[in-house]
Amino acid sequence: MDSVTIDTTKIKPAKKKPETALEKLNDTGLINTLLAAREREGMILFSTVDQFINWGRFSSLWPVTSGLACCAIEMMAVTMAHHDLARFGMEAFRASPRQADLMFVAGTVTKRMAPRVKQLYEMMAEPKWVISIGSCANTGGPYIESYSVLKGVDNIIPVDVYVPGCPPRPEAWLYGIIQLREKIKSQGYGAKWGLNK
Amino acid sequence: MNAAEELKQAMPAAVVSTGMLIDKPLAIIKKEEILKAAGKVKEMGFDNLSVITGIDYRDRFEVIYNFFSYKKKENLVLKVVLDHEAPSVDSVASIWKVADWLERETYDLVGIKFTGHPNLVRILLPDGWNGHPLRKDYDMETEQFVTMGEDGEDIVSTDGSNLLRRR
Amino acid sequence: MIANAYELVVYILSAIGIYDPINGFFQNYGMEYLLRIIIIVVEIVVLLVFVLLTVMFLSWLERKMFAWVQSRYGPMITGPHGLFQPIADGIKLVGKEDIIPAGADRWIFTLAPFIIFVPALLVFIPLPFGDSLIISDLRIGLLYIIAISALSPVSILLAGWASNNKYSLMGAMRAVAQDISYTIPLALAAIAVVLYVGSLSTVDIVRAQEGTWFDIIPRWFIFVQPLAFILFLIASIAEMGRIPFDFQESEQELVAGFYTEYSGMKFAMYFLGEYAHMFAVSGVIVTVFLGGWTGPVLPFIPVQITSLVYFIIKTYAVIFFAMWLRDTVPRMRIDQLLNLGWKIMIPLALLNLLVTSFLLTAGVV
Amino acid sequence: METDELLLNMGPVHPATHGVLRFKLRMDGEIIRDCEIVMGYLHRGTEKLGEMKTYLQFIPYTDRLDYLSAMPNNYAYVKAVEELADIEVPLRAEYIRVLTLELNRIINHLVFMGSLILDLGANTAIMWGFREREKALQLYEMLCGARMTFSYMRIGGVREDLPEGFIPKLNDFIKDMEKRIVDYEQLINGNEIFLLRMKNIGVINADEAINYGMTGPSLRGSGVNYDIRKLEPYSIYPDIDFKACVRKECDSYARYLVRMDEMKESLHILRQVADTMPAGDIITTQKYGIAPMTGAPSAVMTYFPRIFTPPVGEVYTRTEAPKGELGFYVVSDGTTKPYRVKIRSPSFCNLVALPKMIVGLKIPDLIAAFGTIDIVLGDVDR
Amino acid sequence: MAWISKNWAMTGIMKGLIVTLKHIFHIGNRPLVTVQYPYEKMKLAPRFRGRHSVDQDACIGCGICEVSCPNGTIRIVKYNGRWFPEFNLGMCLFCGLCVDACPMNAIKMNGGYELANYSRESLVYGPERILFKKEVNK
Repeated sequence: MDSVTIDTTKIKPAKKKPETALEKLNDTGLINTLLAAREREGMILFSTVDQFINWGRFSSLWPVTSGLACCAIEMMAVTMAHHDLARFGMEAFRASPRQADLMFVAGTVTKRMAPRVKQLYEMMAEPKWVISIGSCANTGGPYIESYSVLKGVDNIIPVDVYVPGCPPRPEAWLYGIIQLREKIKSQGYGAKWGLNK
Repeated sequence: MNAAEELKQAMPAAVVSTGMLIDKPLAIIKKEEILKAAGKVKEMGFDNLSVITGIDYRDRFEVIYNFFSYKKKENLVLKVVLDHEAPSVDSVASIWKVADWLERETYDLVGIKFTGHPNLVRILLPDGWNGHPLRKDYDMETEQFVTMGEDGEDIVSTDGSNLLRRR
Repeated sequence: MIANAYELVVYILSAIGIYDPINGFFQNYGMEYLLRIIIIVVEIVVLLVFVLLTVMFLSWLERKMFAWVQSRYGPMITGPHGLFQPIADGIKLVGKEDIIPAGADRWIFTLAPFIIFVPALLVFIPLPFGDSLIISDLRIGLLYIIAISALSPVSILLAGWASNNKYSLMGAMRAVAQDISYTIPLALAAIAVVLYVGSLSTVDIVRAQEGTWFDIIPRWFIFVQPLAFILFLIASIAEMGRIPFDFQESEQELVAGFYTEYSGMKFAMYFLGEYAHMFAVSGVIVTVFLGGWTGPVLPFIPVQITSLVYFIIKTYAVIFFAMWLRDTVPRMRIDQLLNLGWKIMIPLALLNLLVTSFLLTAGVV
Repeated sequence: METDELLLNMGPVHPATHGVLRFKLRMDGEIIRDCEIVMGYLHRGTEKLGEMKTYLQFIPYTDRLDYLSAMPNNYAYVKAVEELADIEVPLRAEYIRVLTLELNRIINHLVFMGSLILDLGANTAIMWGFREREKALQLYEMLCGARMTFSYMRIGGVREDLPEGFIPKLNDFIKDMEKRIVDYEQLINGNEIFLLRMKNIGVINADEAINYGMTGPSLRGSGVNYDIRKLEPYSIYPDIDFKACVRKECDSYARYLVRMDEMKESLHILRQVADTMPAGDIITTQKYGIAPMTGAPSAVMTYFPRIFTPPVGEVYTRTEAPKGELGFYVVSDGTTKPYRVKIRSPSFCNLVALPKMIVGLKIPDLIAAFGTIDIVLGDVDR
Repeated sequence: MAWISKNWAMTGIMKGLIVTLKHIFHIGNRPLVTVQYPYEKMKLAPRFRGRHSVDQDACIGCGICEVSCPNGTIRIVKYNGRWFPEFNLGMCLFCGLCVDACPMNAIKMNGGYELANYSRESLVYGPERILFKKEVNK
């Protein structure tokens, strides 16, 4: 009886999907990013360029300075010494939306503020991302029964990552940012411009 | 003798009754006399107007003025009772500058008109908002949306189609 | 005596014995100028790369310094200690959408960033990085530098005007007023040195600072002209547009000042121009007052290398000071700044000039 | 020379407006001729929600009014309800309350200092301010499990007792803080550019300030010696040694200095409270309605019923919040929900005086003066 | 400009420069304080109010938490034949009133704060994600 031999060298170990925040973050370094490009299907060159550009994008997300309410204070706390958003290269808060890539919707979006938030989002240059922070921005939260509060910011602008909390503590915030980095990593070049679809 | 009774002695025609609001002297003033009474109160040394607010009691409105005197360290509360149909009362913005905004806020949220106010427009809600939210009969069901006009002014409508995103 | 970088290259090439064959090859075709052009182009490319790398490093250093003052780390995750951060920023900015606002003047709006970027590079031409490490030793070097850096208000005004935004316009107006009122004390303070040296050439100015007094104090002009140095330093920081004089941007007042409407690559050009300008101005301060490339001569190491090292150390010291100052002080108000410029610095600079010329005429120094 | 007036809109999204406030400025060049304040971009209808929630459920909403100093908001509300229902609070609970209130005053003033200096263009002070704030927040997290929105006060007491090791940590914080304040003062107080920006800017004299309804540190910067903790003592403040910090200069710098002094004064209070913390209950044992459950899991549940109905009546209570006089006007109709809650917020009334302060000055002065009256938009718009 | 004649030495700025310099070189107990999340994590207080978890055995599905919640975050749903609360963390206030109100002391708020996700629906934490079983040590 012939025994079936299995060539163990040909079996690729299944790449473990990163789960904890630390694994996700380690997975988004420049070297890791370029290595991961090999595993992507399609043309090696283009997917490498994709990965390289994505690496640039998620490594330098510049947020726009727009605090709305309570969560804006935690936004300041994230930037400050103890948590230090600058480690991700994100301390360059741009006051002008033209130069920003990322919008934190940090706080209650009232009916009166909603068109301004929408306008601010539209003023930002592509590619752009939105993180909705806190219960108020996610769903209306504490003020869901109020007459003057919008029930979730995703009613007016597309949201990439939701961070629950009221307000979320800075680590939760940083975790939200790591989630966004994960998301950008998996995007192809031009996905934000609709070229790939 | 507390400040409310002092006021009653000085202006017996204006004060309907006096009492206490927990620990603060309270005087109920006739609606027409509020401006005069306020002037008198200021003369009595009540230099700080803490708060103006209106309360909807379904059959009547009450407007409440809270005063504090930094010199005498005393409190005084004035109350005016208004009818429910067309509540209006004289403005005291000429005496206390802070009353300007407090009255605008009361107008905005409770819907009490202050005659003689220099600039009685809405302060917290946008112009054109339908109804006064702190009234008991305010319609909480219909949602009102705000959009922006050409010059950045607010336009209120119940139709949010150009603001809301289709999902 | 090697005068500039071209001659240095020629010297090195002949030392290893390949200059004559190459030159001969070009001479056969009667195109000696072609070799000259090639060498100069290589020089310029090297300079450009050097400036770009410096700019990247400076933007990283600035963020790190800023962080250290504030008890935090600064960029850490992008590369070792965040060193790749500027690269990532660059990649991202190149890929950003380029927005031209609807009400903007398209041509001027597009042109303005180039007008700030090109002068920031041109300033480096007469700047001596080291002994004989200079692109061209212009005889009017200092004048050229001051004149070229005075071009930046033009760009800022164009940008502010073309953006069709009130904040941009106000930022531009402020920047122009500030630049004009601070170029004058800058020039006047420099003239005192020029009188002392008797030449506008940057190389001559550095050479005049060689040597020491009593074998210990270097003969730098900071000790000869302390008042001029302080005036020049303040005026330079104002020229760089950094806190406490950063009115062109002044985030808390004017959102982002004159480049409020710029995005993507055009914004990156302002970004690069700003840091290149900062490096250039620091280099000029070092050249004029801090002895340029001079320093103790070490054995066995070519003087070109040691001088380059000295120059860079000194320049970074000045940059360190500018960053350190930025971390410490708040911003002045624009009218206070103009008062300071016109009512205090210009009279002081004139007085300094008067005293210097009097002493020189009397032959005291 | 005849020049056109420039209309400039600052906000609602602008780096220096501390949130979503909008200034409509009529400018003559760089000089402000007229300033109109447009607000309401954060109007969340808290007062209406107060009528829809029970007395207990409204406590988390008070956190979100002035989110920089949530504890005084909590306290002002529960104090109003306690006065309305005539509830005695145990001594230990009062001590814990004062401890948290004063800690919150420090936090508030740290953020004030930082954001003021940030508005003036220097970035370092805010980082240092938040560095110490973070330490205080860790204390709060030990105490009540949240960083900003504490919802710690309960009607008749506090939610939880001090955890183990809280007082030593607090003492560490006080010691550390004293050193840091010296750093701040070295960095800021003598800085010539800072003085240039702050002195004789935003001047408002005492009579005007009172007439415009300013309260709290902003008023004390105008030389009015007044502090509700002194004038109408509440809680355990009569037993504590402290003084109201007053400055006479009436300008932005005076208002800044008052707050810096208050921080030191709060540290002084904190030290006294920590040293003399009595033992006892943390929530009132007065019965209201139903009998306490036996073997209930938490102290709050044991002593205080969920359904709380104060008697019919109305009350106005004022307290000294870090930003000024914070008053709650609560009307009860004898049901489980308040009939009307009116919030007299300090920021709203302090803001009235801003146009008066800055007409004739320039935009940077507007920002400096605006920074020194220390408002929070959640408190203005409610 | 009387100001400059009084302050020509700029002592205040010098003092400020010295303080910042001390910070740059960490002189005198002025260390870097950053906690590098996620490489290192701050120690959470035991009382920290994060994600809810419900004791599987203790919960009786009475609905008192639903009533006591200020804004209707909690819904009682059926799961494995029993009634359990379901938390919509997208709108939760994290105020802790449900913890206080629970008669069986079944609701806990643990230190889970890493909750960020890509969609609004995923923020609804049903019984399958919040239930836990108390381990009995024998």
